[in-house]
Amino acid sequence: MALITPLREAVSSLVRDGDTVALEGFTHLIPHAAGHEIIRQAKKDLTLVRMTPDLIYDQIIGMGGVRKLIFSWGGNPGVGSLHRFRDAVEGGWPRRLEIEEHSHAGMANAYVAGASNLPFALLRGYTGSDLPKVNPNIRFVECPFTGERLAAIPSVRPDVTVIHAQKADRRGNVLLWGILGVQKEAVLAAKRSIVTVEEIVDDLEAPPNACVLPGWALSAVCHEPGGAYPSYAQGYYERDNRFYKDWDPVARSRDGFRDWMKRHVLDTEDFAGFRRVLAETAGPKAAGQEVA
Amino acid sequence: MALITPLREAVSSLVRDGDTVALEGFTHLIPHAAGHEIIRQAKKDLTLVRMTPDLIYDQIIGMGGVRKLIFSWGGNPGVGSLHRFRDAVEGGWPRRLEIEEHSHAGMANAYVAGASNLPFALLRGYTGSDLPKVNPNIRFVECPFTGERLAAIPSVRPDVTVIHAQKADRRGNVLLWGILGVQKEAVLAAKRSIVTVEEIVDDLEAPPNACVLPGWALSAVCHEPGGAYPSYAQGYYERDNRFYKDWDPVARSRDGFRDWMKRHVLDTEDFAGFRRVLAETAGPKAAGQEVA
Amino acid sequence: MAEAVPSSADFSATEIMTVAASRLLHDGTVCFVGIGLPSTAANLARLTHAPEVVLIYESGPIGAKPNVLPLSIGDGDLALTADTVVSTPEIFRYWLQGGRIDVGFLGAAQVDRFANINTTVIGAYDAPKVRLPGAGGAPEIAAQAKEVFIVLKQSRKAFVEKLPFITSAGFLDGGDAREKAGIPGGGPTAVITDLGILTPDPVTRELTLTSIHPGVTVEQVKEATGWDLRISPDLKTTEIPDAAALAALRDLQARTARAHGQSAGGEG
Amino acid sequence: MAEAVPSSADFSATEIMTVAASRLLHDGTVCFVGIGLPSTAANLARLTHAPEVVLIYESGPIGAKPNVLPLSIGDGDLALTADTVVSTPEIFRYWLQGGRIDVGFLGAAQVDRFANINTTVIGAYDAPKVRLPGAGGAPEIAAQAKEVFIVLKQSRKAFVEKLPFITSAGFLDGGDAREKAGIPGGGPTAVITDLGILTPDPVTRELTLTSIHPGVTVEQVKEATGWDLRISPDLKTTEIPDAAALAALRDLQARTARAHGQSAGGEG
Repeated sequence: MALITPLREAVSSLVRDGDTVALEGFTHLIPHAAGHEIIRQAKKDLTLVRMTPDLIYDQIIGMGGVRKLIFSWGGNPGVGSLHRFRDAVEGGWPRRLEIEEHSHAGMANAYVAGASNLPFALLRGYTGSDLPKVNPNIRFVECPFTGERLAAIPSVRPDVTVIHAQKADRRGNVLLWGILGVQKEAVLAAKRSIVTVEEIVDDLEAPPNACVLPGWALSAVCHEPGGAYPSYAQGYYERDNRFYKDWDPVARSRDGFRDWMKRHVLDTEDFAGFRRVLAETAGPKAAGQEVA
Repeated sequence: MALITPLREAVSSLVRDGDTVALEGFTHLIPHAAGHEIIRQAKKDLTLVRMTPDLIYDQIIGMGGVRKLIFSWGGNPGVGSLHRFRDAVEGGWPRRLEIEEHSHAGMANAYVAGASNLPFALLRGYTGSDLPKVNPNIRFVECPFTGERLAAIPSVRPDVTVIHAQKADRRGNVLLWGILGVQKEAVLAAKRSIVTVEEIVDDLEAPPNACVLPGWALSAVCHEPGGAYPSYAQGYYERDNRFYKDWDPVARSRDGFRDWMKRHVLDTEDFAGFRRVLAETAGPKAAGQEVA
Repeated sequence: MAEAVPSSADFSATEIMTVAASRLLHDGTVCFVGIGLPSTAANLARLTHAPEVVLIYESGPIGAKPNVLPLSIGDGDLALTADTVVSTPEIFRYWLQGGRIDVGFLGAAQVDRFANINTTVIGAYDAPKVRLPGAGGAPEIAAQAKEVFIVLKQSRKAFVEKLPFITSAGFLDGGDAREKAGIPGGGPTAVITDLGILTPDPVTRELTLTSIHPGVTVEQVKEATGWDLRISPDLKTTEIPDAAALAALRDLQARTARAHGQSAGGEG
Repeated sequence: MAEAVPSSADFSATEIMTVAASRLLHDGTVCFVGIGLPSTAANLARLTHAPEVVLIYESGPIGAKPNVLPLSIGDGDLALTADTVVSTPEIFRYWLQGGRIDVGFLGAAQVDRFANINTTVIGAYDAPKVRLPGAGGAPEIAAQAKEVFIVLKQSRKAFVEKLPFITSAGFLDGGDAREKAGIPGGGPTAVITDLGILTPDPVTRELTLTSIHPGVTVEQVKEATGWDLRISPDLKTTEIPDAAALAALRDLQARTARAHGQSAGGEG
């Protein structure tokens, strides 16, 4: 049964050094608040998993908490590179980042296989690509009926998955809607799970066949309004494009990045504190306070 | 692109003798009208597929149109046996029925694999069951990472899938809701598809992330209000339990069955005609006219 | 102040079977529910001592709270009262195979000494005497739920020495045969009948009569069993259904009869 | 009655590239859309000559009809305007792998002579000079769509003799190498750049300049290509963007800039 609990406690008790952690979100509902809390608590030696690592992964990687990244597309959407990710891969700073690289189809199927308690995912994939040459976890199996050759990759089974959603009820049942990405699969593939939500309501008012995660299948639900900022939460607030653009110069320099992280994340108490400091340093619009 | 077309034409052009046909519906939204039309048009040598064959399959089998049945549970829900199905299996009447028998998990996965254009489905299944001894299409493969033994069964790829849904818009986009069963997968696994609907509307008013099948992915959409009778269509009408109970004595005798089918199906023009005759023979309540 | 002690005349054999089965379900348990007797017992538990039990049906409802008993595994009331309704493939893939089910609650046409289940065929598979409905969801429920309860009426026809067909595995040949076959779930922990409760011996896994319903004799139970039934030296008498549970069961069945005009149930 | 003939001064190189790419999309086509230039071209087609084009984005929207260009592959406007929004696994499993995509519309960091795509790395994989974002959906889009359009600006850095890494297959080593590798889709049929349109030779599958944008010289195109580019003996001049298409494109970009304050786009 999901406990409705403060984010700090959820991260403290559920994310452990050395864990494999997936913070998922496909552009929409990216769990930034939870990512910051992982940084504040200085979780170490993590293996991060995500189809589309973006700014929050750039931050966790840049702070040195990550040993390995399993992913399929890493960039700053609409802007360009993830400079901290690139520096870790190209320059080994602040530590060498091991990568295991897939295609989106591979990752999406690996989450499905994980949620289904299968040891591997089966797909038509990677044909003609060099990815199997650099990733020994891309193998091939034969169909026992037709003899066809199909790709096989290990399931993703995170120790913890973290997502953000629109709402939860008081029993911890969670509703998300709009762009769903792989969040449901990522949660069900994981041993433990944390869901931050925009609001906690008496009744989810979920449409029939909506994407609802029952509270009993989750470990913790945390009330973090605005917790997907600077990404968006459909029905609540828009993405703050300026933050994404402003991130590029911040992340280009190691020192600039460290200074920014200290001021905005390490020296703030929580995500609300981060938003307040951001409003001071970048102006209230950049902190997204007009919409959140 | 789905053509909005009369059911008679859709069945005539899309269902062919010798086809593998899935009429799916998991208690809810069972395409009875389309099944009757297949019987009226005397389609032959069909391989029928369905997780839960019930009355409409009993009728098609009893009329001799079926060579083989691929299924996982065959019964009259809430009542008992399917006597025509049993007579075909136990007594070879009106012809010997070949069966390929799975579990629900196997069938559901086989539809998913079909919709995913995979040649086989992978599952943890059939362990300790005698089903693999009698079904050579249940095989086992080894995980290339862990060495675990997993069940493999061929994908279901029907020539035609037929389902019933609540509504379609004028472009042939279809919305279904409530108990969804395997209908989406069955449609997407098939080469051709027919969807009968309760109503055709200007705007589906589908909730976000609802189960919508786009018109361009379907072959034909047919307006058949009440077409799931005697099963139910959530939001439109309840199941007619009396019909299910009344079916038992009808189906027990070969002659009684043939007479009933002649009067109610072969000698009627269409499903509306069937409903009219049924109202005469069984009383208006049994024909479900108070709810449809 | 002395209340009348209820006697076996106050409830039917089916009622004590249903109440006894329902008592085994704990509050908060995640239960994969078969239609018919299992569904009645599971809903009775929800309406009495286990309001937080989570009922999952193979047709897709998760957290169903039906007001009347479903006639079939896919009734509309299951969908309308559930926390969410997913597709049938998702139920089998993410929820059952995903390892999220505490209790699989099954019916059966026949069981054997080691709690294996037959719902496929009487006679030879290729030349059946009676063709039964088939497997449905049971093989994987029996294999993957953390534990399994089986509920069915006891008779020589139903409790047989050797099944003509094992549809769903109990303990196979007994002992550690189930574990050796690589079956993940814990297997049947109770077979609840109209005469008593049978539980597997912890070592041999042979079904043993461990509780007998009041008013039933050991001879009657042995008579209704197709093998030489082991009787526990510690044989208990099943607790009599309390008045509240009986009232709840009868209310539920009355509501169901009014809604459907019948009370049986099946897959489909 | 003589109208002024539009000249190359009336539109930018990016504009003719975008309009030329959009023209290749036919009405009713089911198109799997990459973000950035492909998304601009596909939406322009939808807003002009192909109102029934079906746009599918890997984040889940099917039949998206965004009013402004998405900045990322998962913008809210895609979800709100779509016929339905499914999960990302479903997009890749039922819709792309399911064989339902007519055209995969991709961008690229680099392409080679046989229209293979690199979006992974410049330099060695284990010691990268530039680490690019990676594969995203492209390997399976390139493999499984019935045909593929690639749109990118032409330069020696982008059009290279040999890719350091093949992320997504075009025709591999040319000839029937793609078919021999068992890749189901038809592969790239056009590479649309700011200088012209390259199409694969029907036999050797080598990219050949078959259309050159007005005002561009063959020498310029060769100069911007990292191998000795084949020029079609039948070389055509790309049709000039008509006024309606240009107006629609500029309107779309102005709306987008107003909505987002920028116009680039990426996955994520």
